[in-house]
Amino acid sequence: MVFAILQRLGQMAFVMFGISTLVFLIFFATPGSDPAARIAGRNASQETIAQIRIEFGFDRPLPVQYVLMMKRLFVTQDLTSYVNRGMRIVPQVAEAAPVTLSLVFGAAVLWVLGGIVFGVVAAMARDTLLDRGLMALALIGVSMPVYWLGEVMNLISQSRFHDSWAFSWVPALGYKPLFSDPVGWFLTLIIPWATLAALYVGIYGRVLRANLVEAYQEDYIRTARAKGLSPARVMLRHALRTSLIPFVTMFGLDFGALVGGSALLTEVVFGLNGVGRLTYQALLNLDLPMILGTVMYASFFVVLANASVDIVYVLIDPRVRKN
Amino acid sequence: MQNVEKPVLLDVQGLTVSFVTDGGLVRAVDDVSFSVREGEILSIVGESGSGKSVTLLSLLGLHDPKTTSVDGAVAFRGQRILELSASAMRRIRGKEIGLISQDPMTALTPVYRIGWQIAEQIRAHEPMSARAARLRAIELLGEVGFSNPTEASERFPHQLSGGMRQRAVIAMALSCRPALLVADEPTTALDVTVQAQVLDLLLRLRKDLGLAIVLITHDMGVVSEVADKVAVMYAGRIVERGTTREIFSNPVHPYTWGLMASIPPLTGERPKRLISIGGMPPTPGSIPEGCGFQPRCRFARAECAARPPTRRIGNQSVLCVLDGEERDALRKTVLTSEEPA
Amino acid sequence: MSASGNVRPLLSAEALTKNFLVGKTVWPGSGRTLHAVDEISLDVYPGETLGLVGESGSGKSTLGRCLTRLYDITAGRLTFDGQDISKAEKRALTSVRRRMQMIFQDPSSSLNPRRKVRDMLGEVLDVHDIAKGTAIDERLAELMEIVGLRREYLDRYPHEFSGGQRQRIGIARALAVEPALIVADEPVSALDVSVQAQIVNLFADLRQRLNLTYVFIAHDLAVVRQVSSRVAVMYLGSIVEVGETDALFGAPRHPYTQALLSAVPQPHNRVRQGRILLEGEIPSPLDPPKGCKFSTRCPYAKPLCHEVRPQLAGDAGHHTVACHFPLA
Amino acid sequence: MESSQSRSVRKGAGHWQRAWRLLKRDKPTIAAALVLLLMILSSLAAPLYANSVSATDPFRSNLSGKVAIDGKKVKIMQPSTEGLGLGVTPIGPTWAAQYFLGADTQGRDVAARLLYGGRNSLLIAFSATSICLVLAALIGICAGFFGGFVDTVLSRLLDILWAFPVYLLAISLSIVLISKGIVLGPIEITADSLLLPIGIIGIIYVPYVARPVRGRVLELKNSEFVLAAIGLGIPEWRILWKDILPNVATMLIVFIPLMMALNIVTESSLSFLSIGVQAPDASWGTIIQDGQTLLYTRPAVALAPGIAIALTVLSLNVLGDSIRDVLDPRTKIV
Amino acid sequence: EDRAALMAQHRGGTMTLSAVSAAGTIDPMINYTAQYWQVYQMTYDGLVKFKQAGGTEGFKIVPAIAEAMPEIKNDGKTYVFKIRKGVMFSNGKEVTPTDVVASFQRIFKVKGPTIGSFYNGIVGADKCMADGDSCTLDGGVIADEKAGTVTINLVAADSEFFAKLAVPHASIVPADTPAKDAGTSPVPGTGAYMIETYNPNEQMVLKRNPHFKEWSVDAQPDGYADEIDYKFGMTEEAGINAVVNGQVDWMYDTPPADRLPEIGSKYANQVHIDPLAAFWYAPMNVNLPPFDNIKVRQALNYALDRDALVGLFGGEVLAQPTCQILPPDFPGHADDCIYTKDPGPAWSEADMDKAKQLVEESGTKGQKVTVIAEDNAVARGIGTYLQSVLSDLGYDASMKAISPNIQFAYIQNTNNNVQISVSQWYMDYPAASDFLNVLLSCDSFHKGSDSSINIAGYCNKDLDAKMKAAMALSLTDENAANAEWAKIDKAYMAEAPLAPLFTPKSVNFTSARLGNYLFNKQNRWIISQSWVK
Ligand SMILES: Nc1ncnc2c1ncn2[C@@H]1O[C@H](COP(=O)(O)OP(=O)(O)OP(=O)(O)O)[C@@H](O)[C@H]1O
Ligand SMILES: Nc1ncnc2c1ncn2[C@@H]1O[C@H](COP(=O)(O)OP(=O)(O)OP(=O)(O)O)[C@@H](O)[C@H]1O
Ligand SMILES: [Mg+2]
Ligand SMILES: [Mg+2]
Repeated sequence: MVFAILQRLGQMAFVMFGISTLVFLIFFATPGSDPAARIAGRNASQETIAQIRIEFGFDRPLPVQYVLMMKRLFVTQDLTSYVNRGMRIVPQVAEAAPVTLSLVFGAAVLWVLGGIVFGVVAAMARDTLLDRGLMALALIGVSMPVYWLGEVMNLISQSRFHDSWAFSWVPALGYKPLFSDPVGWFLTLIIPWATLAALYVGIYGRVLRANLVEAYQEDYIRTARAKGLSPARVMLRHALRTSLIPFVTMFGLDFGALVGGSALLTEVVFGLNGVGRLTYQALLNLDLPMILGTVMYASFFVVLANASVDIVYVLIDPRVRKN
Repeated sequence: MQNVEKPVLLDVQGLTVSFVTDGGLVRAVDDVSFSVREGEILSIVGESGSGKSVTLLSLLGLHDPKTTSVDGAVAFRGQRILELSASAMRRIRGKEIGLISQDPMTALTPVYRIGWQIAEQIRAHEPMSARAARLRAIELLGEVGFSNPTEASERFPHQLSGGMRQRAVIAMALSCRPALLVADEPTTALDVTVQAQVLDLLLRLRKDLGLAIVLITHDMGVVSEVADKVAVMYAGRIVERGTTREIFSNPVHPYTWGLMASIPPLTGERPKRLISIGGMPPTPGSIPEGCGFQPRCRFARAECAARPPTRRIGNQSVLCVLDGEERDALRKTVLTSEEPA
Repeated sequence: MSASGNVRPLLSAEALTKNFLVGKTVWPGSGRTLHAVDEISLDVYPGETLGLVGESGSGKSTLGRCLTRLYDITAGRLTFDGQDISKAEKRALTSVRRRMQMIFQDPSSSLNPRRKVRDMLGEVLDVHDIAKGTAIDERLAELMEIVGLRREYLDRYPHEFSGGQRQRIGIARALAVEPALIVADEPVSALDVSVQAQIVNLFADLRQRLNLTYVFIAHDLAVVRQVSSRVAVMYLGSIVEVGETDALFGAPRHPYTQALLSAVPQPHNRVRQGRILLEGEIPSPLDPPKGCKFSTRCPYAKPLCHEVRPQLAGDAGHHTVACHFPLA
Repeated sequence: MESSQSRSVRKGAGHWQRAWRLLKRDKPTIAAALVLLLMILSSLAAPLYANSVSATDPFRSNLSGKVAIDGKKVKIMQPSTEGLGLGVTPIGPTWAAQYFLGADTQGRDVAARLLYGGRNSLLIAFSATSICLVLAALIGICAGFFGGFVDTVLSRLLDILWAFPVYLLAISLSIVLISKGIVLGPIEITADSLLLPIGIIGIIYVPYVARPVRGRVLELKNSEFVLAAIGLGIPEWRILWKDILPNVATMLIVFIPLMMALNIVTESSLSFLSIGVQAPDASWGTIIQDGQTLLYTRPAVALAPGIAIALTVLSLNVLGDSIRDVLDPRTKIV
Repeated sequence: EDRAALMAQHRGGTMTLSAVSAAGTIDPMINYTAQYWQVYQMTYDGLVKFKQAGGTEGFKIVPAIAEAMPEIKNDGKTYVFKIRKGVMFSNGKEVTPTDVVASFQRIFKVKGPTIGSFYNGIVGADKCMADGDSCTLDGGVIADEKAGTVTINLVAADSEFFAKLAVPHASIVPADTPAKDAGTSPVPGTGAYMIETYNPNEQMVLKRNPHFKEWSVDAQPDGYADEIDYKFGMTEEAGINAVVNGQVDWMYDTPPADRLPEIGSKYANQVHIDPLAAFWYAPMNVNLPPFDNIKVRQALNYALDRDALVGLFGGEVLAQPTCQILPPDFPGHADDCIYTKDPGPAWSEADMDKAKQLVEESGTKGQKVTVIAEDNAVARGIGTYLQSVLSDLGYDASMKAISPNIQFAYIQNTNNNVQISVSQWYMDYPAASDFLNVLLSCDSFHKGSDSSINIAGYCNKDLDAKMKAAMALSLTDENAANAEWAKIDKAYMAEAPLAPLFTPKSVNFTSARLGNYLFNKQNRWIISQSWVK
């Protein structure tokens, strides 16, 4: 058990190490990213830049810089941004995490439910017009860039129809904390949730449909039908349940990546100060400490999500369970 | 066997099942008729691919209506069940007619405990609390011979051995005390000791509950041990039908002869070679007009090109042109001599 | 035909063991060991047919796969034609594989549904340099003929065949490499009697024509009796009795063999006498009984049976049994 | 037995003939193929449209140009006349040959750009999708088939890829490549080389596909027919190629339309970061980006490429589904 | 008084401001962004300050922490400031001469970006620049606690010295302020407001300084709102929507182009357009082909349709075509345009024929040219347009847009071999030298450095000398100096190291409830002087 946890942690460390070195190398290979010049400010004198370079250790060999930065990120946790100077990375990420989690959790609920409804209905109406229609709809969702859809949603809800009854409830963009303002939290997030989910509903619905259709060939489905169960029950309790396994794999990947900050465009469009927006800002500014911070956080979640998928497997598929 | 003639439970007349396939319409079951009385065991034997499973599944309306056409009349307790609405059919499935499907390994949903799966069927047909249904399920598992049914009900299918799974499937099929059980090769995957347990169980249920059974099997030993009546299928048709005793002691169709002859003996002298039917079984879609067995039949003649007549000998009926003494003479040659090279 | 001391066995297993780790979850070390094959020693002599019977789940298939080295062996020694192959690597096995083949229990799942018969069989010939170019076609036709299939069936997909035909394709594929030994895992259990008879005859013919040696796994005792020269009975991962066919069928010495034989339903013979119904379930291979594995269900079990595991004993090569109190 | 010659003609009638025969019968498939063909043809015909129909150069800014609409000369970039007179709005859809879909912020004909953009988008998306599927198949198959250490390493590499901020790489590459290209053997990659977006996009979604592939391979690896092949002494690479790959391939087909959609959209982000399609060249993605800045006044600019993407993906989807069905020898098509 | 009445009526409430993103450190001595300089007006004061008033009045420098403007002594090399009594920091302490000296030292200790350009003229600055930590400015800035004065000695007279003291980098902060970048922790100041919290990812909250008493209406007037929340994270589109919906009172960023017609017509009275001392320009690298050829640089200047460029920025209301460096209404500006069809005071039309002819003469046709622009809608548009014009001129032109923060550093570094780029310059303080000297002097050019604001890499010793002279002259004769600057401007334009594009105007879009909008030429909208009640 201890060994197993250590092994997982080791893998996590491997992933984090891999990503951080890549990020580090890419950063220093990029022209125009000289952090000293950035910190010194617009039109700073050469002397100032030179002093800053020494003070911040940018003159040291890359491995040393790497170790120091990792130490400041993980051990002393006082790593600060190059751009928003004095802004500590760790607390910022910690503060942004609930926003991203709120966004992704809500969207995940929507897209999982939506994906299931899409997949199930399409599979039940297999090869009919309804099936084709639903699958077309799903793909349209996939074809819409999320930043575009988000902007359109804003156009509708914040501008064109903001004063109509349909959207007058939509609050200003931005995040409201769940615990201090649950209603506000919910209202501000509805539209971002829907926007983010639109993409994934399509993907999940399609994949689920394919799995359901396959599951329907299985013997146990025939048994279930021979038991006199209603088609809905056969579908939901028997076919769906066994089809969820690939669904869960994908969910692990997506959820991990999104919680890790992949929802950046959604967060930017809706003014949510989550990890994604942090990442976005950091990327635009080539803010190395912040990039490292968010990326480490993201890889943590990716690995964590994969580990959780393995555990969820055990829950939904007793075949891999201990006897 | 019953002394008193019980009422007919299932009556199948002219059942024909066709599949729409790549190469056009394929008739897998062709004008099949048989009937089962209450408490009777009918065994269907025959070549693999001859349409046994298809016949069974069409009784329950389990074919995909989009690719299958089912014609003929199937009367269950006098009710024409092929014409029933989907929901009425559902009330019969599992409740009146229980199905044991061919492969116990894959017949159970892998992600649910077997107790749950049995209870699910019970609750689909009877208003019952989940708890009560579970208790019933445990009771049923005990009935089919689990030594510790409570514990067994908590297991997942993959945690059971083949024999246990098959018994779980049987328990499930019996859960609503159906009047008819249709069993598709329920013991093929099992070894003889477990097979014996399962057969015992079926016989006991027949005795205790008056259960009628349609049993598909390849094992002639099983047939002779449990069946009251036998139907022999070949290439989508029932070529011979009769009581078990009649079929075993007085088979009249050349294909049945072949079947009987090819059974390896368990005692006595071991023959050098087993007798087998030469040639190849027809694939559906290429079944010859007229008698389906004709290309492999050693006694085929010109008349066989036409659809053979149905002959009756007592309770027995047979689809063959052969008749009378000629037939008996020919039979002797088959059942005693070896297959010619 | 029968085994005798001076003939070198073609295949010889010594204390062969195969364990599976089951219930393994994300946490390594979380699984439990399942002893599917538990220290089995067995010799197969050239030209013989060794029947292998036993309760389902007793480890017949697993043993078969270990013998052909489809599974890695957990422990024990396996020699084929004098060569120790228990730890052989892939490369070394390739030559062994040409001489030792397996026919699978389920003919449909052992054929790739997306490949034509010609493709599958031709590949085998090609890989082993048995035939090249047009010779392949010829050899394929020959193989099809041997197993009694039309040569134009070569261009069919597996799903276009009946069960018996599929089994023949499996046999043809095994024969393609011209092996000396074939391990056949329940090759006829899915077939109806007439097809079964064809296959059984086919096996007999092939044995004669090609001088093959078989390990024939089946649970239909009548078939086993028909094809085998010797029979081994398995129970819960162990061999409980081995003997020449007639000896074993005529006078079974292990209570389990006895029960097995008594349970066979026989045609023409509705009322069976003296059937021994075994009580209870087969124990889980995860924690087999301490003493004799059959002791939990044995009608003759004595205290000793629950404590000490009996070893195979008796007239080696003729009839041995693993029982403290063998039947007369 | 009948003569063996008579039917040996069947030998040639392979997989593909059968598939083609079946495909030809399916009306939606034909329709989808036609739509796709139309997309490809019309984008190939882009110069024709630009020269003869719209008669504008879709790659030249045309900020002070005028266009004749209903006989009147109208400014392409129309300054606002209301209120304070702020802002300049490009001309909207005209329903005429010129500026059919209106102009973009540089006064260029959107319809003509849409056609040109189709070339880049389709090329990038097709190539990237192929790369992605090939890589994913390769990695997924290796991880699944060889298991153990190989699996662990590959899986973690996929994790790295999945958690890696690809846009960082894109930003960095775009900057690195401005002044000089990267020389890789015989090819030199510059910032506007389409190889870059193709490569990057081709890689980033690999984990997404590779993981399910790995799962499928694990399943196949334990299947009896693979065991049988091992038993026959068939070399591993051959088993991979002949037994595993075809089964994985049908699974990959499901991903094609999804990947196409994702790739076209991703391409637009990369173009935005100056990797790949560069101004004044166009792709559907970059037109959407351009349209994004006109969303409130000229929504048609962003909508048109969106519809083009959706149509492509939809028809691919229909095609993909049919092809998958048809390639499975077990399917029977009505 | 009038102001008192208004104050009574409108005082109170919370004003909400919005920006796409925060602007970095909050340290007034380090931050060098227009975004926060605007905020610092109400939180910090220097010895002197630009007047907090609308219009050109804002260019006036008034005493702040100093009681009065000092006399010029020692040929403009020595200034004695008398420190105002009773001015309190937000931490409750009174401002003393020691604080002033410490503040000047701190500029060097925290290595402010302008120590090399603004404050290097103070005696002792050279030592401080070499080693910031031990900075004392000995003999440069001297406190006299008893007299309540601070004396500043310069190495040489500097006509712009007051302006340099009036910018936020010379803010007076408490002597005990840590001598390192304050980052996100607010530094106490003397303004009407103090920064209470600052989270660059969320918001900056400004509250009234509890120790504030209005000590100079010109330098630091009391504000109306009780609290000012400056939120970060909304996109421009979202910001506009929020202002329209009354959720936000003002947004910092320029409204996106496609919203301009809408707000200009529907919300005309909430839109405020004011001229800016700034220009957009395209620096051309005079050290790289083809722009090492003056004819090519001139050709591009002739070829640019500046009306089209104005259109890209939002139309003629928002920008004005220009072909000179100094913006209108700026010291030293004289209307003049040489790169137009009919050269005269103003640009009229592009002269494509002339441009093509020049290119032909230069023999550079067909060369590769890459335009580097910032990655935002306007700059992208301009870059694309430049690329299009260059193509028309016969070059193999392409355009690359890169992230704004990186682009600024990227185009400066000679290692990156940037040929031509799109850039802007907004003044720091109203002096011609802030454009001409900063952007084009030889001193502003540093090879291989990310900080080399002379992007064109143009170095003309003659003009450098002339600029030095003009700066010296402005000490004594402002007008003569301005005339000199006009000539320098023209001389530079003749050499065309850059192509001026247009002079932008500022567009401020405020909520319906916001009143008393005042635009200060130096620091733009005066936040504290608007009310929301
Ligand atoms: N869904 C279907 N579509 C097309 N053909 C089918 C379908 N189901 C069964 N068949 C064909 O119908 C024929 C009869 O099949 P069936 O399964 O009833 O045989 P069986 O007698 O049960 O054989 P076995 O003993 O092998 O189980 C077979 O040839 C089979 O290929
Ligand atoms: N891959 C595996 N992983 C774990 N357990 C296995 C595996 N294969 C077989 N077993 C277990 O090993 C034991 C022996 O199985 P095996 O398949 O060899 O039995 P068998 O005698 O062939 O049975 P049957 O007659 O049903 O084919 C069983 O308990 C089975 O559950
Ligand atoms: Mg069947
Ligand atoms: Mg087995």
